[in-house]
Amino acid sequence: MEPPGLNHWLVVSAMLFCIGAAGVVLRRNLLVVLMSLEIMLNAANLALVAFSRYGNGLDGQIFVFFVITVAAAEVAVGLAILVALYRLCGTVRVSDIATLKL
Amino acid sequence: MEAALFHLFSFLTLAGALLVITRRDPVNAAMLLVLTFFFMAGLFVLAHAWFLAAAQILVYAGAIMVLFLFVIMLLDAKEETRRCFGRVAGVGALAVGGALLAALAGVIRDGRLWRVPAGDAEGTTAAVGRLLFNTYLLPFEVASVLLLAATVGVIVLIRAPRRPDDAPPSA
Amino acid sequence: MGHAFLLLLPLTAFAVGGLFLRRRHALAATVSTASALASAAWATWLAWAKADPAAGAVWLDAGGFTVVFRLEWDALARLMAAVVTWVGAAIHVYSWGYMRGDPGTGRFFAFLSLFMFSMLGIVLAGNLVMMYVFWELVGLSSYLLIGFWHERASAADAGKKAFIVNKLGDFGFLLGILVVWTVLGTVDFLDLQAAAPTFRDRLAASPLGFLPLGAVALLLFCGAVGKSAQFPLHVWLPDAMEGPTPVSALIHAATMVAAGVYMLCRLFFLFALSPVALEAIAWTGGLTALLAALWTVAQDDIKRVLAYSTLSQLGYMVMAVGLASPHAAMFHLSTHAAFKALLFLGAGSVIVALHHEQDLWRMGGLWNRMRWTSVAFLVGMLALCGVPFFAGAASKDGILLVALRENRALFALGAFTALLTSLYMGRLFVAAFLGAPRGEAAARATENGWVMKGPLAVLALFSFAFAWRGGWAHDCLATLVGAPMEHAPAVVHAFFILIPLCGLLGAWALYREKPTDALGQLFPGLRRALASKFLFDEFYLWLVRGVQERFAAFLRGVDQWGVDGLGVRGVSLAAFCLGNVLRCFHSGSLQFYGFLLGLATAALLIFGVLR
Amino acid sequence: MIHPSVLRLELAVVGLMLAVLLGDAFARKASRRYWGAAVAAALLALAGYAAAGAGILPNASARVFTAEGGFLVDAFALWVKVFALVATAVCVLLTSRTPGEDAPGFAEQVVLQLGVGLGMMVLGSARDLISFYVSLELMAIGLYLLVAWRKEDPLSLEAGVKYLVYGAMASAILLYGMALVYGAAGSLEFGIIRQAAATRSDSIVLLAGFALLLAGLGFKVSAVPFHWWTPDAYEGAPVPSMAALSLLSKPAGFIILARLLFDVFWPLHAMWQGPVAWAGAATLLWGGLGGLSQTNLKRLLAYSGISHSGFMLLALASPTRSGVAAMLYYLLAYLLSAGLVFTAMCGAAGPGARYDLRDLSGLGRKSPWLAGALLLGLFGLGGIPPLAGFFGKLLVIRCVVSESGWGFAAAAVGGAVGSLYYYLVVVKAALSPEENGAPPIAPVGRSLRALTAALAFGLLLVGAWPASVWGALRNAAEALCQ
Repeated sequence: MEPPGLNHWLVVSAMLFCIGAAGVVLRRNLLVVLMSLEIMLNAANLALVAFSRYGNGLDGQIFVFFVITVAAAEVAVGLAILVALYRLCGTVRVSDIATLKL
Repeated sequence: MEAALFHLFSFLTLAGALLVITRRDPVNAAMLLVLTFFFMAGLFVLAHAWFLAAAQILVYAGAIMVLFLFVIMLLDAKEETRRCFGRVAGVGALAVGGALLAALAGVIRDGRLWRVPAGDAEGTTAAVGRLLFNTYLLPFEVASVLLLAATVGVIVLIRAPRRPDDAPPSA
Repeated sequence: MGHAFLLLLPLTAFAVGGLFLRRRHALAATVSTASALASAAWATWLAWAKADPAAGAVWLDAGGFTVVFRLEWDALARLMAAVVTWVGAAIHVYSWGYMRGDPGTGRFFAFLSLFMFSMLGIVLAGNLVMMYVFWELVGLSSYLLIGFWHERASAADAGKKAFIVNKLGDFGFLLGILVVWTVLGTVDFLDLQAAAPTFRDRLAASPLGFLPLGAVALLLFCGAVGKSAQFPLHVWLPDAMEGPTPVSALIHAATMVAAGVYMLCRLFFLFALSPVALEAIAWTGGLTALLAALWTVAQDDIKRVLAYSTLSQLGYMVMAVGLASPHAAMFHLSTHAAFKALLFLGAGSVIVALHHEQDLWRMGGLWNRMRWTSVAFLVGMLALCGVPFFAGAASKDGILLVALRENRALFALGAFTALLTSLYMGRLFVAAFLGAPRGEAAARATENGWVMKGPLAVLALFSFAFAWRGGWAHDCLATLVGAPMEHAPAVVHAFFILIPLCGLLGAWALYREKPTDALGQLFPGLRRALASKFLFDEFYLWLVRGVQERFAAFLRGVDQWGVDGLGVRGVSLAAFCLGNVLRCFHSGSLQFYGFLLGLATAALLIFGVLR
Repeated sequence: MIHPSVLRLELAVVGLMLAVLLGDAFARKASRRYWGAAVAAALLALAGYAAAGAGILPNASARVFTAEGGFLVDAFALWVKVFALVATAVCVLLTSRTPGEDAPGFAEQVVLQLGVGLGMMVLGSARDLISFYVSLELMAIGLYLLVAWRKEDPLSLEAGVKYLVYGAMASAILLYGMALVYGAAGSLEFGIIRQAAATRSDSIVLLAGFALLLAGLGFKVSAVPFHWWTPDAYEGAPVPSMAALSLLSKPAGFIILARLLFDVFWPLHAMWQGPVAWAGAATLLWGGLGGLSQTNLKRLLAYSGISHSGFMLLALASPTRSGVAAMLYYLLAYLLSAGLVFTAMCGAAGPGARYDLRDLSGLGRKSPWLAGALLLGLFGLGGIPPLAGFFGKLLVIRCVVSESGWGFAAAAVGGAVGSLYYYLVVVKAALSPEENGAPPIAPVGRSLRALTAALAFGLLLVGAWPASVWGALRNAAEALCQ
């Protein structure tokens, strides 16, 4: 089998990105929405690693390291808000947080 | 061998991600997310990003997943009783995913990327560390401020009200 | 030298009054009035000395375009400054009496000073940007003053309406300024005047070449349409009468509404480039003059009669500019400022005496009870009607003469308007001052104090003085005009004398001793007694009631439903509808937002990058 | 190598953050009365120092690098730092009014605001994609928390969740764009990316990356069609956080947008000019029309903010230095006038207020001071001379007429009339007689008075005498467009 080229890597990352985006739109449970966001970020990570592999040096990998760090913080913040929301309203469903509108 | 592994890991990663967004039970979804990230670490290894593979497993599969599971337990999030998404949302998700995929696939097709040769960058811990603490030391420090801010904020947000008269009004 | 004091004096009064003296009414009034009087004196002195202003300072130097803060002090500015400061000073004094006891007096005088500052700014502005800045400021102070009694919903609404309608005109003005700026590369009046002959060619060569010259001129004219309340943006002025009467006198009769005319004269060299635009301006003015005069006859509120009459007179001025005769416009502006302010102050005096009764048909008999006011009002009325030896005669006849020479149709229109003018003014005077009192308040009215009588006297003097011997005013006019009065054949003069005479006599015949405006309920005794005049009466009645008033009602309907409804309100309604459609996208659903974000991104990639 | 002296302003802010944290741990409650004012004073002092050059820049055209070229200080970056410091000071002062300096979580809130300000300061100097990303996320994370800060209020939490999810999605898009740009240019450094944009302008991957970057930043500046979150987040957020959203986050978006458009992707300016102009016009109209029938002040201000974003986008769409300078002037005017409005809002109601327009009734009678601030701020936003908003709009429209075309100028004018209408609705509400149920207001404190006076003075000064700041803005614009 021929070794994979940069385009293969990118197709995988693009598909992962789209799955993540679809997940955000699809799911009612905010926890799963957060997970979908993680998938989107990881898709970008995969693209960075792929570009780094194909001749662009290590900078891309460093970038991924930073993204992982930031993503961890983002998840922590997101979960904290969800916990506070659950304490107050007893829900983490998207459809229950549509008071602000129009 | 490398090609086979690449296809295997890619398939598993994508399948895992698809299952994450379609499984009813949030606990299941979280476990599948761990698996997805695990396979992605495999892909990182294939890309010679050794350090990142390790970091991916440690941070994502380790720390973030534990956090997710912990919160799921804390919130007592039950399995969705019926479907986990509405029909309209399903169509919308398909539309968004499809449109984005079409756009990105178009970009990748027109980008003529298959001729790019692989480089020789080896993402060992030593190499990554050297780069990180020389060239990218400043963003590293900024990231530390970011973590500090996040920590401070999160603590305030989930700290239980101290006095009874601070208690939130029942919503 | 020292021209900036003209701006600094009222500005200081505003700052001091607005910041520190909101509660200390008497002091605020003193400061404000002192500043108005001082600037009147100072303006007179500067005009007398024909002093040149200092060179300007750079105001904004934004790469490619520079704006210099420069004050203009040519004959046009001198005349206008004199009008603004003197009428302003008289009205400041008068306000002492009118606003007595109002809890917002301090605020009132602060706003009045702000207005004086902005208005003088328009007059002294040396370039288009400065003029626009002060133009907007005038709009703002007018908004604040109309809505002065802001706790009354109608006043707040009227202020808002005036502001928004003015804004509509202003934005055309702004676009026009920007076109001129882009094409000629300067905004300074002197440079513009020097470059004006090349305007047509440079416009054609610029990226804006698709714009005809006339369109640019009409964009600039939009500003005057808004500020001078010309058809179809006239709708705000009658509502603006919600403000205190001195404000109506100062802003909505004498000065601010004249700013549009002043701007037209100031920029006349640009308008003169396009005969089409001039034609359009002349017809807009003429139409406004006629329609407003027709509407006036059906008004019962004393201030509204004067407001519509102001519209009509502004129409005259704009028509004069359109007939390529800015000096005639400026002359009428000056005289009109004096006698219309006088009329408003007289009306205000009546309103105060009658405890804020404004309905004409509940007045009557004031001639005996308020002699001073009545005489002053009579002088103003005669001036407005154009009776010889009063200020209005010379200026209005000047405009009509120009029209006679340039455009017969407009002359006929103007002459008919003049007839209507004297008719409605006669009606107002007969109803309010003559006959027997028709209301309790009218029966017990008493003359006001000297603070209010004094300014009336001064303005009444002005309404005379302009007519035959202006002295300094004539000098200014002479510089402005070249020849202050046009000579006309005796027949024409006779005709001009006949017009007000007919109108006044008609009003006298129609409205004398009538309890209400409803002439259908005329007492039968009159019929018998005046049998011989029956035909004439009937004819006039038929003319006025049957045709003219119905026509006026029809026009009023067109005004309310057509222009106000479909035009101004229609636009706002469409905006609201569209806004609500846009709002619907903000459904509050996070999933929907994510959906839109994803789709927008995909669309950006597909249409922006891949094509 | 990092030269700490180049980073002295940033280090000072970090020091301030730590000082507040430590102070919170050790100080007694009674000694906290003027914390907000003290922090704000320190920030303003720093801003003054920065405005004077901060000892970093020898002259206006100098460029000082550190951190292996990843951090640049030039006139533009310095101006950004001044702006960020002032805006942060405003937010901190507003915070010290709501919830109050002795409330639990006050110190942490200030720390987060300082973090957001720090993010903007670093962002102005970022010279590679990593610094760009990390500083942007520093701002974002702080703001997610600040929007959701009132954890006893379901609406605040809802707004926080919406802002976070939407923001994280947008930042994932932005990140994917960065990855593509990195792949196409082969480097993370702005200088090399610029070269790549000049030599390989036909690279689809580069263009796609650029487009995704624009989409991600479109979220930050709430440009149509990426603006959906704005009204919801504004309405739910507490007022100081709302101020941080519009005085820090949005300007930061515009700053980095200007950096990308006029520096990094300048070689592609023929390609971005049209789309940016269209987005600007659409944003302007959306904001101008959408707010017409709003009855909630916060939501209305969100639409107003969208409309202002449209103006600034239109300024950027004219690819000249005057365009950048006009945008910077507009930002300054926006900071001053919106700051005044937020100040008045903080003074006019307690922390839990919903800010329905009806609640404002009687404000003119209850507190002329606050009503005056509100009036001045709204007129500033509406572009009434001689307030700064006027020249902002005039300069932008002037650029639009000469660069983007007539239709865009007409759109700008139309949007401005629409938004002016709803400002007047607010003014009318504030001046109308008091209705039943309007909340009582606490006396206006000294710090709030000082803030109002300072902002009003700035608004008048910058508006009546634009030459007072124009030189600095032009230097900044020239530093950017080299």
